[in-house]
Amino acid sequence: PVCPRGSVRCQVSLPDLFDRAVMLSHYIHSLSSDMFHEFNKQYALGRGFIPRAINSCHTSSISTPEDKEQAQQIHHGDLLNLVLTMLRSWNDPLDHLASEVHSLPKAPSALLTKATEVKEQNERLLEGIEKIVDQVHPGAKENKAYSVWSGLPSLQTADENTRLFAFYNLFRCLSRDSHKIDSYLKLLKCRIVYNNNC
Amino acid sequence: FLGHSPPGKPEILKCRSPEKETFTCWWKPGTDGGLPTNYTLTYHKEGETITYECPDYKTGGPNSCYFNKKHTSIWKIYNITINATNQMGSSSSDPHYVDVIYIVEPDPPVNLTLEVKQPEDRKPYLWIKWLPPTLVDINSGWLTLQYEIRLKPEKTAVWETHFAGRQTQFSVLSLYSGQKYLVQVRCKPDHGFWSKWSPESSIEIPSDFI
Amino acid sequence: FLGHSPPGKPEILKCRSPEKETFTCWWKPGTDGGLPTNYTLTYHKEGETITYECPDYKTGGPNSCYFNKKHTSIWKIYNITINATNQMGSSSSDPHYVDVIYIVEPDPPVNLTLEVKQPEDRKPYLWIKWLPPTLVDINSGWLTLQYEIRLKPEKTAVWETHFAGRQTQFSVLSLYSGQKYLVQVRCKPDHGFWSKWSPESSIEIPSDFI
Repeated sequence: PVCPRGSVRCQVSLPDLFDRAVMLSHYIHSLSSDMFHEFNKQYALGRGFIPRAINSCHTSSISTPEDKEQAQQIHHGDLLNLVLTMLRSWNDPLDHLASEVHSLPKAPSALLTKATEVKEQNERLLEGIEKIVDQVHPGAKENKAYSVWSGLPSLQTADENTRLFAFYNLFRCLSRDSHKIDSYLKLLKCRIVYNNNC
Repeated sequence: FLGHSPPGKPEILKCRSPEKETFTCWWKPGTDGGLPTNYTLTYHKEGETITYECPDYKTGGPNSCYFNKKHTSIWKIYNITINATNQMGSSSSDPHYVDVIYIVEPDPPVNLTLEVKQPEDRKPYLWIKWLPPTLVDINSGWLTLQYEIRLKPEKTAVWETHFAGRQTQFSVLSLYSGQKYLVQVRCKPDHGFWSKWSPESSIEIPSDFI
Repeated sequence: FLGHSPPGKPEILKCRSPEKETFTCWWKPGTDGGLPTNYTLTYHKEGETITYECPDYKTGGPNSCYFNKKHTSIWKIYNITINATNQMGSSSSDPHYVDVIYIVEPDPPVNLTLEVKQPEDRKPYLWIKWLPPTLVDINSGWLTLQYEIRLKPEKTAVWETHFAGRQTQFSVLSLYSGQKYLVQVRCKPDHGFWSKWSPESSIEIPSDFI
């Protein structure tokens, strides 16, 4: 039973919270990666966007571990807060992406549904990580930090090449950041819940 | 108010989620004490003191409450109570605790396909294939499903059931030749409830199927 | 230098990471212009202006460059070029952009073990077990693997495939008795490409396996 009679603290356990968070972060990256490749195939081939897009995510200013060893050296509280900061930094752009995607010429319906799905699931994952931080660090000072996104004007510009590049870069950064979040959460789950013995 | 009394104690029958994103609870009213009785569903979410009321009494049909995406959290346990009130008084159900992840009852599998296979080098067999219900994204691990199939000759009453584990295909080796068979499949998440059986598919087993 | 010319344009064939911690790139030389031709791999890393040279031309075999952990950054685009030089001149490949997260292709699983189980209370089944490839770090969670198995009676052509999710074991329920079965397994990282199939294992299914 979910809450055996007389159980004092009736709450979702930390292992269950992490299982759900990891399944959600995995799902969000799968969706984001699909969107990036679908957009790339339909709108970006041959436009030479890759070199222009290098190092231009709105979250580039957030210092993140670049490999396994670096990620493992970070205290889990700081890594959780890093995930929170990244998730919050995507709330605003995902809001706009879900509405602006409609403006793409012959936007495939799969892209539209996935953009809305990612927006909703990102909000859901954010709620879950806040809950995890509550359990792992009860009473910790709430971290409200996030990276501001100011890409809306270029998503709406009349110049097609600028606009397509803005979409390309957003999808590419979303795919990358969602992969980071997924990787960090899977590390944290194995570290905190399974004592590095997943 | 001769012969009238406060309402009897209502009881929550079950809560189900088709896909971990929404859920519905149903209840059974108690005795109404001979008076018009009004029912409300109220709930707390884990770690919160606020008491909420059911957001939608309609969508799930009579004596039900439907929680849409906005009102559904997979991160918190819901403590749900049904309250019955009439002019003589009121009564409440026992609290019912819900963790959305553990009340998933998926839709049945789809695209059930049957094929009699008669390879030269082996005995013939009935090959059964299906797909997970459309709402469910299997590859991401968001929901892992197990399956069960059942089949029977059309005119008989007893179904023969096979547990297929995580397979989405199954071969049945021993069948009566010359008979028309009915086949159904259902699924269940690791933590959750069996779906309903899929619609029946049928196939004629050739008379040389030995 | 009659009949001699600068080298033709080399081409990067493939880059692959077996465990999201290191990676290797292979290239195909162009024409050598009839002269001894030397090949170097140079690269830039996202957010840096420095041009690096391949740290290890040996480990990955001929025409390859191996980037060990120290030289591998995840979530950074590598802009890679192959340069061919001989006495008559030089030529370079088109730039090849690599992000390690998109080139993960593990080695096949190992220790594939088969066992026929015939419990009293249940139908017999073939129990298949394996281990993740040695290089991959599953324990820390850096990589999560999913598996797929396939099996078939030795003499038949068509494989029967089953997705096993994250388990490292699988039970197959309906099999032909008295046949020798071949089994293989492969794996895929949570985000990446399927490995090759493992070497085949085989097992005789007893004649009383019904």
